[in-house]
Amino acid sequence: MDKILATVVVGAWLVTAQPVLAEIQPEPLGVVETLPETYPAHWIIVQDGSFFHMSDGKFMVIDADSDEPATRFKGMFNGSFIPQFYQAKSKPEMYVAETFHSRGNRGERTDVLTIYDKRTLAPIDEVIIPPKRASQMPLLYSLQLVDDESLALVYNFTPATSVSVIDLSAREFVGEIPIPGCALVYPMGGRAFSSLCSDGTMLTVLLDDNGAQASSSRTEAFFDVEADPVMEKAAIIDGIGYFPTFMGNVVPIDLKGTTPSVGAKWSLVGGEAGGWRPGGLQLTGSDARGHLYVLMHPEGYDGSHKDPGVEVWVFDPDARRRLRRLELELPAITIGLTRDDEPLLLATNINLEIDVYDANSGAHLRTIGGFGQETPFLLHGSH
Amino acid sequence: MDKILATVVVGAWLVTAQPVLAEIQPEPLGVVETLPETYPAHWIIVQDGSFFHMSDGKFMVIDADSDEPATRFKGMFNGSFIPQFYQAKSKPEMYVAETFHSRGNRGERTDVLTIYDKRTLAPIDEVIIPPKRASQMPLLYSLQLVDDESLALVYNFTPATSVSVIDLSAREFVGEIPIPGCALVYPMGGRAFSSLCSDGTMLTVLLDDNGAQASSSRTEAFFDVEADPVMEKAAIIDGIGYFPTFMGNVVPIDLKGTTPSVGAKWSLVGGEAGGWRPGGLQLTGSDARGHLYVLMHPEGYDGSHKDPGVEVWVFDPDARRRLRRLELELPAITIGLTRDDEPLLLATNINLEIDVYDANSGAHLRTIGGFGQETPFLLHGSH
Amino acid sequence: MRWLDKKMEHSARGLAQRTSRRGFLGKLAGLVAGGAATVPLLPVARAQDNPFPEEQGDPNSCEYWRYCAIDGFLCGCCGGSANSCPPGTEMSPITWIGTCENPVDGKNYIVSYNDCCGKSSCGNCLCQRNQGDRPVYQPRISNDLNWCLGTSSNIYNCSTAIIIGAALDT
Amino acid sequence: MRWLDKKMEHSARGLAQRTSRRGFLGKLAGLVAGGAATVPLLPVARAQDNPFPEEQGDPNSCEYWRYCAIDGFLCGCCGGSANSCPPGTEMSPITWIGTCENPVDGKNYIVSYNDCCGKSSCGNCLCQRNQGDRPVYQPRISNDLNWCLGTSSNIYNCSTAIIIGAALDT
Repeated sequence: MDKILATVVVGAWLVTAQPVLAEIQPEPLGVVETLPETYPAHWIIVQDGSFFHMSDGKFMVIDADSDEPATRFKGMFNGSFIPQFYQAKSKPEMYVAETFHSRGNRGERTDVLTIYDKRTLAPIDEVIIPPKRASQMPLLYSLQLVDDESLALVYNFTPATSVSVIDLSAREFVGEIPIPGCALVYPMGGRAFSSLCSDGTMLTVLLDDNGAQASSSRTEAFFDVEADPVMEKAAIIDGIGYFPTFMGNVVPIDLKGTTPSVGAKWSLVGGEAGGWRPGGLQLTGSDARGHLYVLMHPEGYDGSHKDPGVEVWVFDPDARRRLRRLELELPAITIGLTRDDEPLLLATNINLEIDVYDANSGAHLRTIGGFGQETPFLLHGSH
Repeated sequence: MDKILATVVVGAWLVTAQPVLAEIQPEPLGVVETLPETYPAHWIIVQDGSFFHMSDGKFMVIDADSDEPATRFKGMFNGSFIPQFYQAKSKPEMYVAETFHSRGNRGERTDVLTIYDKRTLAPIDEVIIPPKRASQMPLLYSLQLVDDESLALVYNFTPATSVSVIDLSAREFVGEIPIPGCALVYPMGGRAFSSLCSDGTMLTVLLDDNGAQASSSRTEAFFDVEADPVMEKAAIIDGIGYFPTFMGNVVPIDLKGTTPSVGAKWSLVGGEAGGWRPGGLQLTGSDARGHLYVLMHPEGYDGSHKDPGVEVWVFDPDARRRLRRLELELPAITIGLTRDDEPLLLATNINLEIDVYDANSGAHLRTIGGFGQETPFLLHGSH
Repeated sequence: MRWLDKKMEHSARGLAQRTSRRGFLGKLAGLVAGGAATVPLLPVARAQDNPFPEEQGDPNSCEYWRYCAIDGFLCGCCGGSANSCPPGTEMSPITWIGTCENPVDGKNYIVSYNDCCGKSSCGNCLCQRNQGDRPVYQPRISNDLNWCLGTSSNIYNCSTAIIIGAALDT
Repeated sequence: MRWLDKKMEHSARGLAQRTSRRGFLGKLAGLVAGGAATVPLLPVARAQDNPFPEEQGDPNSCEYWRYCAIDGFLCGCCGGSANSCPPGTEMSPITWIGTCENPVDGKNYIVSYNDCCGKSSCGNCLCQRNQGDRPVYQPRISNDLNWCLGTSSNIYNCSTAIIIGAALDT
């Protein structure tokens, strides 16, 4: 359609254009590239919050194996006002929870869950949700899918906290679940989610067939919000959430069922001297082997929990054992990993470029910058 | 209202906040600064097109006399998708013609003329206009006011060209005037405007009391679109538009009445060797004395008409005489001047900072950068 | 954008030393603090009969004592001040709170970091410090949240630091 | 933003010499061109029986012959190519036209700079060259216009350079 129209109209222009044309085969007009349904394992999705232009955030698909600045950029899609992002594993869809105002930075607010096709990077549908979406620095557990990716859950903060439930097959908002005193959405087995609460407990909500609340439960308090609060920036490995704490411990919580089971806290630091603590924006990750990656910095203090990390420590979480320490070329604020068996460790460094490492050897492979990135807050391995 | 609400609600928070409060006088909440109705003569308005985030353009009010990075920034307001801007002289209002889409970068398009109060930098009203506003690099003559600033005229390009007429007292769109083969809006005396046409003529449209077309006329062709086209980036001094040409001439056109009178072309370069030509984004300006400023570069060639200039030449346009040459610290893409008798010459340099010069002596006074500017395409002296 | 880049280089140096006491965005803001430091540090002392505490330092520097738990653009660099919003913005009625020590009197004060809303990011004097900051499940002391709530627009422009009380038992 | 800054420094040098043959945005893009030049210049020659002209050079460099009158982000650096749009964008049906000389055969060709639309600025390989460019009163040869017209969104992402004919009498 476009191509036909294009040819016609350009033809019309050329009637009046100088100089006139000789007969050669014109190149086709209207060609638009597409991407594979399953991305190569080392393609990554860079989530740029565009902190200086929040209404124009970007997600950029980048080939992290490539050293060619031009061709490693595979495409982009937008996300408005520090959006939340989720990449489906069971279908070629990506979800962006975003906020618009009718006049850009003013006017009526509309929140939507936008559904993208991974092959075209084009929005294929949207679901309008209550204009309550949490507006905050990007966190993985602000938008999650549960029940075999049939339900999307969006965390709301007004400052009353709740969760919007979206039926993805029906493409409709089906309800809002209040979670007073609690925050965020951690996916559970089945139609359930959990949230972290200010009293040191975890709230779990079980949803009925209509996406309304069937029941809810609370764990005992399992952390001290004053002495050693858990961080919300967990890594979930085989259904077990690993929650680092400010003081360098980790709390494993089994989320596989419909009620969480809190395991015993263990130390990431062990006997290591130097005041090492976890810190950063997204400071945990995991690989296909089920290893846990944590961004660490020395000389921790009250307030260092978002400081850049200078090493990534890799753990076998079952054995509660540190496997290796990866020293970073530059301090990093965020890490991510690719999904394969020879994973890349991705790190947003303090120049806001992406450092790419061999996650096994720790070797620094390349630095990816200059692709229009501004504030790449989160790094997602692709599916 | 806000202040009351603020106090109340913060109070509520503090009930649960640790540690508890001792009795001191809290600072007031909800205070918002305001600006004078008439800005000091050396305050400027920097029009940042935000070329990398076009939907989030900014206009920044800056004290160009100040060397204090923090306090010279007086405030900002937004403009969406390479907006057009006009600052009223007869009332404390500013106008922004801008474009929105219902979903940021997609969805239904809405164009509006937003009316700002200079004292609050807040929008006081908007007029929805046809979604045809010319989307192009910022040009001064895309939005103009005529008839004692009672009518606003917005240039449209779809690619059919027309002008939207807005009645500013009624705050309503009153009609659209087609200007086939012509472009832009040059204000005439009374309820009239002119446009430059691709055949080398100027079209003039006289508006009736309802803002509809009463009559129109065309000048003879006064420039050769191939050999020496006029630039659209004119300076209007006392009702006379000075249009530079690609080859370094200038065509004066008297716009004071309701039909333009084209004067004799004269040379900006005279006998000067070196291939000097006018060039840049906004390459002309004027001061209160009625002197004409033109941004110039040497070694001109086909395509250099937007290259940065390395000197600003100042002319007495009545005497057709060059008064001085001002050498710039850094090449510049855009110039502007303040309104007073000791004017500042403002120049957006090729680092996209603002160089401030004494327009009389040419002395470089300071460089203003680091105020969040990204692509400051136009520089406006304030009123 | 040049200034941000400079700040990044600055932050890289600062981080390499691993001695800073500020977060990465704060480090980015370091250069602006430096820039503003070309402004002599003006004592902001007040008369004794005035109920407000005495202060000193540069209110447009990220190092200023009030900003111990701030995260955002300092409104003093955006057309407002440490305790007022820039023209045309709207101050959020509720926000997060920090407890900061005033070096002049050694006392701790409760600082309310009310955001100014309705225009896009000011872009100046980006500053992040996280003393006492906690995750978003403790919102009243979490600086990761955009507090442009209860305002006509959700859009964030800059952050103030308003003293609303003195802290006891510190 | 770092890369833009580098390009600015680059442009400053380039301009100081006053010898460049490209506009200021093009100069900004110089460094990206330089970056892409780490890519070896791949001949894009085609079989003789092919009606397309032979070409050589780096299609992602601002210096590439097709870009003699372009102004914008090169789609080849944005997920598209010199003659295709990035995923999820829409190519504008009408646009501006340049006449560029192909150094391989010394012939002039008509190049259609169709914009790709519907996503915000790609941000990569910003390139401006103004050979034959004219003011907006001659729109078909003016690169100051956003040609995302007749598309579902007006928003500009990047620009292509599509050969639609050979120019006679040049």
